[in-house]
Amino acid sequence: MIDFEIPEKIAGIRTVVETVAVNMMRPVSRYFDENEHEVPWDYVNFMHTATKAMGGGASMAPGEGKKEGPRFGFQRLAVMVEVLSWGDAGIYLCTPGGMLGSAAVSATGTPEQKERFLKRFRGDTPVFDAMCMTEPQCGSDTSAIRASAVLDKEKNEWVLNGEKIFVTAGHKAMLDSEGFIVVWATIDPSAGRAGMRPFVVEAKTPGCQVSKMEHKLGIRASDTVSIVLQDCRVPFDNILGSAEVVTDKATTGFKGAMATFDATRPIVAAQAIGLARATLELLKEMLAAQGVTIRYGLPRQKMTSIEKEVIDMEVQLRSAWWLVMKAVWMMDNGKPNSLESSMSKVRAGDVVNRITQKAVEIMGPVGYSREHLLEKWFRDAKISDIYEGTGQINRLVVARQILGYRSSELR
Amino acid sequence: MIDFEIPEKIAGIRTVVETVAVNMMRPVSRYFDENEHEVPWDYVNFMHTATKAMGGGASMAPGEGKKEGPRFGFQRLAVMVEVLSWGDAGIYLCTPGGMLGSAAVSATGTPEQKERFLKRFRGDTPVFDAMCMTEPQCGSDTSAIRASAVLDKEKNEWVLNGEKIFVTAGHKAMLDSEGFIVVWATIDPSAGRAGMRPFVVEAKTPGCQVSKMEHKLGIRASDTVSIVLQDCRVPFDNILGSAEVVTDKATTGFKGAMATFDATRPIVAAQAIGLARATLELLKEMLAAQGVTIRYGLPRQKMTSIEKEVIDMEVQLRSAWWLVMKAVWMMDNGKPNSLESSMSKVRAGDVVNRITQKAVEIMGPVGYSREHLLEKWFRDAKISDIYEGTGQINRLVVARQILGYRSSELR
Amino acid sequence: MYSFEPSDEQKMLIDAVSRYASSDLRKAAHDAEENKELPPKLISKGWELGVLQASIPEAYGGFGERSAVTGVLAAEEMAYGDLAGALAVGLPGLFALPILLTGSEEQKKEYLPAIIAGDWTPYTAALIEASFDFDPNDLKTTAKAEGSDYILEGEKILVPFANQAKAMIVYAKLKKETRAFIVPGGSPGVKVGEAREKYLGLNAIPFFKVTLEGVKVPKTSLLPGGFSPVLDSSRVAVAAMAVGVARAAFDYSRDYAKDRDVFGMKVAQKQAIAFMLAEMVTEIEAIRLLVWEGAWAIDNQKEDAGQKAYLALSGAIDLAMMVTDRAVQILGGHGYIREHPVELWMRNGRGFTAFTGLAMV
Amino acid sequence: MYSFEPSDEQKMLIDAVSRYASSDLRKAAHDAEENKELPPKLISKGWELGVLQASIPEAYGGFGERSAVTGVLAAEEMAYGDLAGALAVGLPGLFALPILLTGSEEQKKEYLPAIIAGDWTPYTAALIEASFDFDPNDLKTTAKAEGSDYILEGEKILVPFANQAKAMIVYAKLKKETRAFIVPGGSPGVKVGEAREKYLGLNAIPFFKVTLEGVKVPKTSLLPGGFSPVLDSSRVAVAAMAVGVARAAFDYSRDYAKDRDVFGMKVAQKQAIAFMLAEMVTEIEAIRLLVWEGAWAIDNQKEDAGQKAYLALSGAIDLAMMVTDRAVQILGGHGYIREHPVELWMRNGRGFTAFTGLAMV
Repeated sequence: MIDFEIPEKIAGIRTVVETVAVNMMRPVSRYFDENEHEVPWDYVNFMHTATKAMGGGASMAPGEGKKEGPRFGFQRLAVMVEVLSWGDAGIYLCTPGGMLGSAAVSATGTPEQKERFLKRFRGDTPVFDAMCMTEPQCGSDTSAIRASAVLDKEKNEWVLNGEKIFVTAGHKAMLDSEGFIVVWATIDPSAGRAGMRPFVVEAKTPGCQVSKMEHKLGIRASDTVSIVLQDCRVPFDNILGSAEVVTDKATTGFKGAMATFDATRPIVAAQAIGLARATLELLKEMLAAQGVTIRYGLPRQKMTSIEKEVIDMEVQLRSAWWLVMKAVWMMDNGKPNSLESSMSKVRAGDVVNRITQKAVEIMGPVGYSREHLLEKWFRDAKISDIYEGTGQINRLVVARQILGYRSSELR
Repeated sequence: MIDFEIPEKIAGIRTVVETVAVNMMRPVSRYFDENEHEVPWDYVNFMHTATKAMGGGASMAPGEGKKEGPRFGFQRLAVMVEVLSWGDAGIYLCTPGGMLGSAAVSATGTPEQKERFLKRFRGDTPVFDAMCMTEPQCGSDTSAIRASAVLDKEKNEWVLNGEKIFVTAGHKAMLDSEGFIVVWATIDPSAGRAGMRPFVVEAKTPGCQVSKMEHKLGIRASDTVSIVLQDCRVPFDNILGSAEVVTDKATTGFKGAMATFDATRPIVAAQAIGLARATLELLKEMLAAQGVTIRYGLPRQKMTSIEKEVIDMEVQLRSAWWLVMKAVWMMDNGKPNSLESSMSKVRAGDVVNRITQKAVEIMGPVGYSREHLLEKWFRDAKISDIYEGTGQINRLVVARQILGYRSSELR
Repeated sequence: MYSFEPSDEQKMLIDAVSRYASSDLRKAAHDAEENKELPPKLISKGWELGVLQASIPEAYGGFGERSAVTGVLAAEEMAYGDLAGALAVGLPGLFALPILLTGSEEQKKEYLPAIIAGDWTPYTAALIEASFDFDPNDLKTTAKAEGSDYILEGEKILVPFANQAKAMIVYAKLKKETRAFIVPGGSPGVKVGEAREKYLGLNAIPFFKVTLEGVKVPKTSLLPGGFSPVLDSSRVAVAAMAVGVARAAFDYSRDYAKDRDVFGMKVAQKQAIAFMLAEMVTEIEAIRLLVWEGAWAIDNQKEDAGQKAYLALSGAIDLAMMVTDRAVQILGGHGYIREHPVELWMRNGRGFTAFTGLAMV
Repeated sequence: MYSFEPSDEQKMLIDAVSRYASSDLRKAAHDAEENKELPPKLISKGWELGVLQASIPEAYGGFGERSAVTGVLAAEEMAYGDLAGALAVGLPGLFALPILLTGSEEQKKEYLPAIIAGDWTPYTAALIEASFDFDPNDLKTTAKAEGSDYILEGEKILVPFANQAKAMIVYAKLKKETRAFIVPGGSPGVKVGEAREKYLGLNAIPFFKVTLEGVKVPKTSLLPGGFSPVLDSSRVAVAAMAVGVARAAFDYSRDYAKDRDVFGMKVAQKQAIAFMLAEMVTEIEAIRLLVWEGAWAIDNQKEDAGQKAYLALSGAIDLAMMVTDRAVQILGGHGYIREHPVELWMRNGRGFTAFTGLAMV
């Protein structure tokens, strides 16, 4: 039965999160944009407490939430993320309590591992995690990963070596909290994707260091770091998944990564939507303040060019949002959603950039000024079409799905 | 010295051609659209006489024109084609006196061949020619051509076999006049492009027959046919180019085709521009009749959505036109223009479709009606992004040029 | 509670419609367009699926409740087969649904059972007028009260089957508002154009210009309800059909690209083509959800149902043009010849700016 | 007679500018943006190329004739190196060129030689105002005649180097028309904002808000000529710079794509990327010709020069956004970090809607 009514449970939480966005994020948006790399601790601590009270709701691994059954988990998460990103896309990325790293853990870890690695998010202090996939020589091409994991049978430890870049929140995970990172490394360089496995490296592990913090176009409140692994030793059990995966030559490892993407891409898409909605709302407010209101229901021939632009924006925004909600709804209902997941990412990435770019243009010199947030959102937006798979990578995923091609058939 | 002033010589001829477009094409546009495959003989005969008087000016091989030096030939041709296509894109394609076939002859033929095959265009009755490249199993992929040419050493004749489709004006060339077609066939199926050679097959040659006439979306005044070659024998000297090309294993043959494209693509682009200009002009007239005039110089924020659309159209149209003129100007001045030639085709193909599609939309139910020509031009336009290399093929050519890639490096 | 899955009943209906549309309608589409006629038997068969009947309550001879969501699901499937066929099969709805939604009890009792009971019968509606900026909320056709009658004056175009219609709904401006009037076939002053109108697409449907010269109708012929429920319904219906046409074009061009060889591989293996297809399917899926939302808002009497329906159509208009244009492009020269259906879909696809009023759910 | 090739003199100038812009300006751009300052030496070196000087006749201390075509050729090359640098180097032109184009003989004699003679000196102009729909032909800043003076009232933004300017041209509305007034630095009533303005891009340039409160200037400070030659000149200048920025972004992302490996080949070997690049270069070439045409129309006093200049800028605005956005996309994560220049070009690229008045040729 087709239904577009937001579930009451979620509606309630949405209202709560909205007050956070309005009161704890918007007022400091500009400050944390202009003071790159400074951590918004007030927001972090508040969210930690609140999230604990709500039972880990903001976690990227809603399935793990105690009070939450799987039926609403991802839908609720998407709604919350959309609102937080509406508040501030950069500060949102500083939300403690489990992000992409724990998503990987809950998607590919054993019950024991989930317990061991995820319980920290329910502790007294805010904890962060991060995902380490990209390397200097490989962008979207995960099969080119060179980071290696060698098993030291005597000590029954994995020895990790390599360099990872573009690690979101890596600094907070490894230096600002007792968090962890999930490192994708190969146990068999000759095997390509088949050799890839996810390893958990906890904060303060010797041989693992944050080597660089990036200066970015936008989302400056969020740290993006490089991480160097030098003979970094982790216990055997830190390889995610059951022991068999170690010897298993199938692409289980990478399938794990993919499964993670199915869960995370709609969430990243939800971020984009929140930012796009914020932009459209502010644009309409600023225009209304100038006496420009949008008339609905007219034929295009009777519209002003601004009305045409704004109505296009609304079409793009709403339709993209429903793609996101469908993808997470499928996730919650155990339906395979790789196609929908990537479609929502493709569309949201396009939409948020079109909307923020147009909004700055429509407001002319005012839109271009840093006195307003439109220009910041223009900068924040671009990352949505880049991380968690660029628009091109996600188009490739969509295309393979609709054409029934393996990656060897459509490169 | 940069100069955008139309040369006087060309301006004069342009005015003449304009009267033809206005008086002999526009009035019968709808008739020949609704009576597919009927030949506009009045136009054909008039153009033949006029063209003769002007010394073969409308020919696709302006270099061959007696009175014309090479310095203006292609520029003049582009201007004339733009105006004729402004008159009617379908009827224009019925212009006698040499089209793509003679373009190939003059690009790759020997002086003797040029004289032998092209002089007919200066005779008393209108004559047509056509280019046969595409085959049922191969679209843009000219290397997949299967039509074969085998040399019968005893009789010193070429024996051609194969089927060609999408032959523009093939019916007029082979059945309605003493014309010829240029058939691209391979003398060495194992050699791919290297084996391809252009052969002239004259009207009434046994073994060559028009097997099918297509019913099309637009340009219905122009015939598009399939041609079947069954043991079709042509004299040895009908292979275009010097005798060596027969044995030469380099890709001379195909280079010939490419050289032809460099010359013809901007001309096909000029067709697109003429159609686009006609559409934009009619759109503005129809709007003006409704009291809607376009104000220039306003910031976008003060425009109506129609003004925004129309101004975008003008930008697209003018800029595309200058790409065309630059490409033919380079041709006339002996500068290599493969890049510019394909760029002009890419851009013109996009522009004419955007403009015709928008124009129909802007005029609402009126634009959708067959009482006006907008809907016809919407149909005529689409071919511009398909023949003489689809938009995709031309993008590929452009990309290879700017990236310095061979076709093996960028497929 | 969010759900993006039709009910089992709806799935059954979709399947039935889909079987008819993708086989019967699709097979007949090319000849119907070229010969400018849909076989009556074909229309009747579609009518017997009972899409309209199922949305009319038993009290008026139907066997269900009207649901805009069910309606758009069916409309999309019908149009997937062939747009002209979809509009023809749904024709009686142009008359019946406005009465069901905004008519008086008497009007419902008088007309609905008659329409529903028998075989497909041409009842039509006249909304569209010949102006480039046609606005259903600002009609040039007028209605004036005169004693116990209304006098209708104006000119309509794109009136389907006007030449055979038993009766039609005429929309006219009454006191600044668009209102609907029931006008029996052959009423004095109603002039149906001699010749059929000719358009870029939809040549299988007989469209006529209808001139109203001092047409006198009794006050009882005015539908008491306002126009917006009708407009909203038509907007989501037309939008759903645009999605259906886009889906047809996408499927066809995808299959072609998978089947066709170029440069030693399949056309679809070229990133440029594969990405086109990926964007087409993404846009289709996105706009379809927007249409569903609009229909859902109508069924749930949401305040902003009208705005949602409007946005859905706005998105669907661009979707249909973009996807059908690309489908022709992917087929290349083959897309340009009338042997393949994509050129027809492109012609139909461009028309959705003008089709409001030609379908209802 | 058509020709799309610069003269040999122009080629020499382009080469000189290109050497400076693509090495000096380009190398300094990143730090200039981050530290919010362009090294004075760098600006002087650009000034000494003599682009402005060459467009002022000897009678006024220059050594050439003003040519809009030559101007746009130079402007594109300058902006190819760095937009902020290009605007800074060209700053004195904002003051000198309006006087040259529309000033009186006295005004030319009084100001031009002084500006041209020496080293780069900050003379500026104040056109832009803080409204979303800013329209240079409909200013809010006003000029009123009062005895032998004009009184200027209003507020300007985006005034470059206003804090150091020896003098500025202030544009104000006089009898419904935009007119230019010469206002010496530090004239009473001219308030330059305390803090520099902050924008999405161009942080290397000190922009200030300038408030005009009852600023009294003698009637002789009004430039007798009308505004349109100035506006047309600025539009093609800004458009040319947009093309320059786009070209820079295209070249950089093309080289990156050719150099970078992905899935066992170069990024540029992916059709999706290669096609993006093909469209970028095609658009750049097309709009550049439109800019040339606009400048050519100005030099040849064509009636529609103003319209051509307007269309050129309209196209250039979209070009710069499209190309810089794609350049960032092609670099992916690397495009998002400030080590690579593409993110700066994208920020600058979005501004061309607002830059009219910041450059002249």
